[in-house]
Amino acid sequence: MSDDELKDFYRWLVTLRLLDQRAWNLQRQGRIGTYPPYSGQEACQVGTAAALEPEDWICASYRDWAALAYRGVPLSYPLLNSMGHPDAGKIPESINALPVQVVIAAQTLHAVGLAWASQLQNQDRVAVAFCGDGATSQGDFHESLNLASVIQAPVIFVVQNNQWAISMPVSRQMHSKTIAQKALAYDIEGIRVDGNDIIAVYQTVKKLAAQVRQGGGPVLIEAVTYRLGAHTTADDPTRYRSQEDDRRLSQGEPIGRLQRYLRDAGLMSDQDFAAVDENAKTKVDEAVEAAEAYPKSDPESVFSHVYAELSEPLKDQRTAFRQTVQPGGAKLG
Amino acid sequence: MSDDELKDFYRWLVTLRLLDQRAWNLQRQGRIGTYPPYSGQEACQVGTAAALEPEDWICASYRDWAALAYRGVPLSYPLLNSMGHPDAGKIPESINALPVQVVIAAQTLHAVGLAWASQLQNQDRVAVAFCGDGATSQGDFHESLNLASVIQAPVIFVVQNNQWAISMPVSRQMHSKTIAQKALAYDIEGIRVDGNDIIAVYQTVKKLAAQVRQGGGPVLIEAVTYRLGAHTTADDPTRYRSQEDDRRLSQGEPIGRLQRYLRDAGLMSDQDFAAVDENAKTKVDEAVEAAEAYPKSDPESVFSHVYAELSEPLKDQRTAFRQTVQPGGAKLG
Amino acid sequence: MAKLTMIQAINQALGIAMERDERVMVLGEDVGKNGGVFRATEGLWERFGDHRVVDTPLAESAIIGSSVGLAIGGMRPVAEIQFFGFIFEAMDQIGTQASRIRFRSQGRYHVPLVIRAPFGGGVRTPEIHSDSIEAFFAHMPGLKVVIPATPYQAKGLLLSAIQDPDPVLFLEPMRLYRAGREEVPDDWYELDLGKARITRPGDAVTLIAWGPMVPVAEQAADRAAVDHISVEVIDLATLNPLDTATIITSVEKTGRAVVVHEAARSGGFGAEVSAQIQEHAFLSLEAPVIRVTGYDTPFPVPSIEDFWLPDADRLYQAIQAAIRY
Amino acid sequence: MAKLTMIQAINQALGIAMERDERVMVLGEDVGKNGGVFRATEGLWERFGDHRVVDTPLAESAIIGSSVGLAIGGMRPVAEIQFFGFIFEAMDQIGTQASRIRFRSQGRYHVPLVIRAPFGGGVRTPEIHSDSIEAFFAHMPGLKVVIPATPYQAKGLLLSAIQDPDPVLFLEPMRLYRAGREEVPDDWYELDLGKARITRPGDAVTLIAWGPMVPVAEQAADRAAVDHISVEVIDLATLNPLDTATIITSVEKTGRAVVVHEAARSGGFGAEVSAQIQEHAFLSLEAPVIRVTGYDTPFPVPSIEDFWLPDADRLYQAIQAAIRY
Ligand SMILES: Cc1ncc(C[n+]2csc(CCOP(=O)(O)OP(=O)(O)O)c2C)c(N)n1
Ligand SMILES: Cc1ncc(C[n+]2csc(CCOP(=O)(O)OP(=O)(O)O)c2C)c(N)n1
Ligand SMILES: [Mg+2]
Ligand SMILES: [Mg+2]
Repeated sequence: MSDDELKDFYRWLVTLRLLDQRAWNLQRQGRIGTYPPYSGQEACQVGTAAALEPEDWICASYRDWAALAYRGVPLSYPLLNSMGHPDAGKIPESINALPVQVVIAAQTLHAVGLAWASQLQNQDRVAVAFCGDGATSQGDFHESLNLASVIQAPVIFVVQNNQWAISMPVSRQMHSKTIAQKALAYDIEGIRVDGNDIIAVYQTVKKLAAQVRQGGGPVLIEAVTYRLGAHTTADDPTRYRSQEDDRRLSQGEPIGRLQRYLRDAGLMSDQDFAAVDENAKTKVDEAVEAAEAYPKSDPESVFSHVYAELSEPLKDQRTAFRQTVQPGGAKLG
Repeated sequence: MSDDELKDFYRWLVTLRLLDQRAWNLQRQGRIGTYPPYSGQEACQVGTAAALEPEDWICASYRDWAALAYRGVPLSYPLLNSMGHPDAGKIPESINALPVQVVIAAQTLHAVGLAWASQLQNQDRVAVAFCGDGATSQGDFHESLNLASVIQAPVIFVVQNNQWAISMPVSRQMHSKTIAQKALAYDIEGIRVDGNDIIAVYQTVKKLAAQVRQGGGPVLIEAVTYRLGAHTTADDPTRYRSQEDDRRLSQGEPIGRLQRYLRDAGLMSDQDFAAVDENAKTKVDEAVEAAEAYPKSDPESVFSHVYAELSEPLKDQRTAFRQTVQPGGAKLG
Repeated sequence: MAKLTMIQAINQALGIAMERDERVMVLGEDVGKNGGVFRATEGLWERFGDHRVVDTPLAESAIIGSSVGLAIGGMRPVAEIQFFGFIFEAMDQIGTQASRIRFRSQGRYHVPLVIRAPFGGGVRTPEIHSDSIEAFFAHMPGLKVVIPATPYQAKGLLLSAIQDPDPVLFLEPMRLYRAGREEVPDDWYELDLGKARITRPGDAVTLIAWGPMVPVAEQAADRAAVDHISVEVIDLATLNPLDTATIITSVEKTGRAVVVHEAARSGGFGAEVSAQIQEHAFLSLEAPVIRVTGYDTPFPVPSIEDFWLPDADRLYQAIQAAIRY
Repeated sequence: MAKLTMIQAINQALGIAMERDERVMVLGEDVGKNGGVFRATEGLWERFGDHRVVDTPLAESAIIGSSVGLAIGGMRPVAEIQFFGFIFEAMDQIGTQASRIRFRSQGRYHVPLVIRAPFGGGVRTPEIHSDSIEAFFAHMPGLKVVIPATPYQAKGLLLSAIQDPDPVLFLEPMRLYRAGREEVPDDWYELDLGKARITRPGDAVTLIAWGPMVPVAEQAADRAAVDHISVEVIDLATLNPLDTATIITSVEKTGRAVVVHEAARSGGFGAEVSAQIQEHAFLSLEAPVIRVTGYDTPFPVPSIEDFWLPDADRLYQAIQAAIRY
C-alpha cells in the first residue's frame, strides 16, 4: 500500500468516526431516531470496501454505513435513515450496493445471488456480504455458505465479529472458538483477520477478492473487532458488559492504531492529524446539514414503490389516503 | 456384542427389508398410497436404535420406519401411514419417539429441545435426530447443531448419507467432502461411520451415547449408506442415476454383509437363514393383515386433535361437517 | 396449437420464455435432470444446460434468497418450491425481502422473480404437501399472487408472470396438472395479471373460485343449471391485485355470492372476497356471502381428505342456501 | 394491587408463572442479563437463573423448534421473538410443527408453548420492526392467537396462555407497553382465552379492534359520544378462537360495524371479522361493515407512519359513514 493510500484511510476513518459520534449526539438531542453506531468497526468496513473493484456488490446490514460511505453513498444517508426518511434506501445509481437491511443474515443470500448473476453473465463481479457474529447462528447464514460453495459463487462473506450481538457475547452465540473455522463445513477458505488493523483487512480482502474473482470459490473472513459503543441508541451496554472488559477491548480500536503507525512511520505529524480532524468536522457538518435540509418525503410516496405500476386497489387506497393528508404533508383531522 | 445380539439384528434387518419390499408391492397394487422405502438403510436405523436406552428420544423423518419399528412401533404403522390413516402418527405411549415428519430437518430442532428438556429435568435421556444428507442444507440443521453445541444438549445427530436427496447427488448438495466434518463448525465431535455395517453403527452410537449422556455435548454422526430403491413410490431413479453406479453401490448393502459375517463366523447356517426368512414372512403378513384390518378412521376425527378442547368455531364446523358425512363414514351427496 | 395438460402448458411456457430471454433461468430442487417431481421442467436441462436449469441444495430460503440477488443482478429467475407447504421455510425471504426490495430501495432495485409451487389437495399426499396457504401471500404487499385453473390460463399467466417486473407467486393446482387437456397456442402469449375470468355466465348467483376449486365450481354450476338456477362462475386467477370490479359487477347483477376455497376457513382469502363484496355491493346483496371452505384443522390425512375438501355438493347446497335466503 | 404498565404486568406474570411452576422457562434473544430489549424479562434471570431464563443464539427457527421439543419433553417454554417481524424466520416451526404436533400424533403429544412478540407501529422503529402480521397466525389451525390491550388484560391473558395445553402466540402492542398504568392484582389470575371484551357499551355502531387499536377505538368512541353517537367498542383479545358470539350480539343490536387494524388491508384479519358479521348478522346490518386499516404497502418508514396508521380521525369518519349510510 502506498503512503497516500494509508493517509486516505486515516482520513476516512476519522471522518466516519466523527460522523458516528455526531449521529449518536443527534439522536440524544432528538434530531434523529434510533441509530446503530459502527464505531470500532471502521477498519473492517473501509478496509473491505477499499479492496473491491468499483462494480463489485456490497450487501450490508444496518451497521455497515462506513462501508457504504466509502463506496460513495453520501454521508448524510445514515442520518436520513435514522430520521426515518425513505430515500436513505435509494442507493445512488452509480454504486452497486443494496440498501441496509435489518433481518439478520438475510442479505447474505442476496450476495450469493448477485455473485451468481455475475458468474452467469460473465461480469467478473465479486459480491461481499457483511454480517455480524450473531448472524452466524441464523439458518440463512448456513444456507448462503453452502449454496455459494456448491455453485462456487464469487462471494466474500465478511463477518465482523464485534464480540456482541446486542447483549449476547460470542460465547453464547456459538461453541466454536472461531468463526473462520466454520468454513471447514463447506470446504471453502476461511480466514481470521485482525479487524482493527485496516492494513490487514485491506490486504486480506484484496488477495481473496482476486482469488474469488478468478473462480476460486467463496471465502469466509472473520474480522475480529469490537463494538465500542452500544448496540443502538436504544441499548444500554452497562447492563451486560463490564467496564473492565470494555476498557481492555476498546484499546485495540482501529483509528488510534493507524494513527500510531502513521506517526511512528513519520508519515503524518500532529499538525496533519489536526488538519484531518478539521476536515472531518467540515464534512460531518455538511452531512448533518444535508440531512436536515433534505426535502421531507411526501407521505403519499408510500404508494410509489410497492410495484412498478400502481394496482387498481392501490390507486383506490391512495385516493383514500390523500383525503387524510393536507397538501403540505400535514395530517388532516 | 454377543452372538445372540448379532443374530437378533439379522432377524430384524431381514424382517424390515421384507416389510419394505412388501410395502412397495402394496403400493403398486394400489393397496397403500405413496411410500418412501428405507431399503439399504436398515443398519443405520436399527444399529442406532439398538444402542439407545429405552427412555431415549427418537425424532424421525419419513424414511425412518426401521428405527421406529425396532423401538417397538408396530410393523403395521408404516403401512397405515401410507394408507393415509391418522393413527400412524399415534406412537404407542411406551415409546419415546415423535411421529415421522416430512419437513426436511425440522425434527432436528425438536431433538435439541427434547434433549434440553431432559437436561433440565435431570432425566439422563439422550435424543437422536435422524435426517438425510439433503437435510444438511437446511437452515434448521445448522441452527440445531449450533444451539445444541452452545447449550451442550445431549443430542446425537444421525445423518444417513444415502447419497441422494431425491434426484440430487450429495455432490450437488454440498461442496464438503464429508458430512462429518461439518461438526468442526460447532466444535463438537463428528464421526463418519460405515452405515451399512450394523456392528459399526451400533458400537459407534453406543460409545457416543454414553459420552453424550455424561454431558459430553452433542455429536454428529455421518452414516454412509445407500438408498437401494427409489426416493418414494412416486419416483423413478432411472431418470437420474446410472445402473452402473447403482449396481456398484448396492453391493455394500447391510443385510448381505451381516449374513456373510454370520455365515463365515459359523454363527448361522443356511437353514437358520431360511428360518429367519420364514419368520419374517409371517411377521410381515401379520403386519399387512393388521394394517388392512385396522378400523377405518372416523372422518370426524379430523376435529379431535386440533386443540385439547374443541373451540366454539370448531364445534360449529364439526356440526356442519357431520351434515356432509353419512353415519357409516360415506360421503353424502 | 395442441391440446395440452396444464403441466405440459407450464413446461412449454418455461421453454419458450427461456428461449426468448437469456436471462430467464429455472432453479429449485430436482428441477434439472429429474425434470421436477411433477415434470414441469422436463427437458429444460437438456435444452438449456445446467447454468440455466439449476438443481439447488435442499434449502428453500436459499432458493428464494439467492433468487432475490439473481433478479437484482439482472437475471429473471423462476424458482420452484417443490410443494407449497415447504414455502414456510422461505417466508422471510418472500415476506421481508423479495416483496420489499423495490420499496426499501425506493425503486433503485426491483425483483423480477417468479416463484412456482404446486398446491392443493385431492391427490393423496403425505402431510404438508397439500396445504393451501395462499392467504398468507395475498397479505404481503409487494408480491403478486397468481393461480391458473386451466392449461391455457397457466401458460399465458406464467408468461406474464415471467415478464412482470415484480415478484409473483405462481400457484399450480396439483390436481389439475393432468386433469384435462385444452387447446394451447404454441407460441408466446400473455394473459393480464390481475384480471378475473368469468367461466360461466349466469344471473342468479355468483360463485367465486380459484385454482383447484374452479372446476368444482363449474360442476356445481352445471348441477344448478339442471334446476334452472343460473350461476355465474368467476375464476379470480389473481388474488393480488384482486379484480374487485369483475366480482362486484357480477354480484350487482346476481345479488348473491358464494366463495369457495380449499384453505382453512378462518383468515382464508374467502374472507377478503366476502368483505369486499359487502363493502362494494351491499345494497345489491339479497343474501349473505357464503363461504365454502376447508375446515379450521390441519389438512387431513389421505383417508379423510375427500370428506374435508369442498366439493360440488357443498357448493350446490350453498347455492341453494343463497337462493332460498 | 398496584398500578402497572403493560410491560410491568407482563414481567410480573412471567415471574409468578415461573415461581408457581418449575416447568415454566423463558427463552429468546437478550432475555437474560439484559432483561429483554423492552425489559419484559427484567429480573427473571437474577431470580431464576440461567437454566430457566435462557439467552439463545440469534436464530428464531431454533428458538421455536427447540421449544417444541422442550414442550413435548415436559417443560413449559415461553419463547420471545424480539420483534414480531422476525417471526418470519420461524414460520415453519410454527405453521407446520408447533401447531400440528397434537394432530400429527393424534393426541399423544401436545405443545404447551407460548410465543411472545412485541408488535405494531407508532414507535418509530426501523424497517420490519413494526409489522402487524397477526392474520397469518389466525389462519394456522392448531395455534391460538391472543393480543392484550391493557396491563390487566396482559397479565391475565398471559397466565392463561402459559396454562394452556396448546401453542399460543401472544402479541404485545409495543406502543402500549408504557402508554398507561392500570390496577393489576399482585397474584395469579386468569382471563379466558377466546373471549372478547366490551370496553365501551353502545348501541349505534359496533367498533371492533384489538391490541394497539383498542385505545384508538376508544378515543374515536369518545369523540363520537360528543356528537351523541353511541359506539360499542369490542376488544377481541383473542383472534383464534374468535369470539363470534360477542361480535354478533353487538352488531345485532347496533346494525353497524367498523373494524380496525394496523395490518395491511388485503387479507388482514378485519376481512374475517367482516365476513363473519355479514354471515351471521346479515339481516341486522344497516350499512356495510367498514374496515379501517393499514394500506397495502409495506409498513412505512418513521417519517410517514403517522399518516399511514389508522387513527381516531379515520375511525371517526368511518363511524360517521356507517351512521349515514
Ligand atoms: C432475524 C432477526 N432477529 C432478531 C433481530 C433483532 N436484532 C437486531 S441486531 C441483533 C444482534 C445482531 O448481532 P450481530 O449479528 O453480531 O451484529 P451486530 O449488531 O453486532 O453488528 C438482533 C438480535 C433482527 N434484526 N433480525
Ligand atoms: C423443507 C422441505 N423441502 C422439500 C421437501 C421435499 N422433499 C422430500 S424428501 C426430499 C429429499 C430429502 O433428501 P435427504 O435429506 O437426503 O433424505 P432422504 O430422502 O435421502 O432420506 C425432498 C426435497 C420436503 N419434504 N421438505
Ligand atoms: Mg456482533
Ligand atoms: Mg438422502
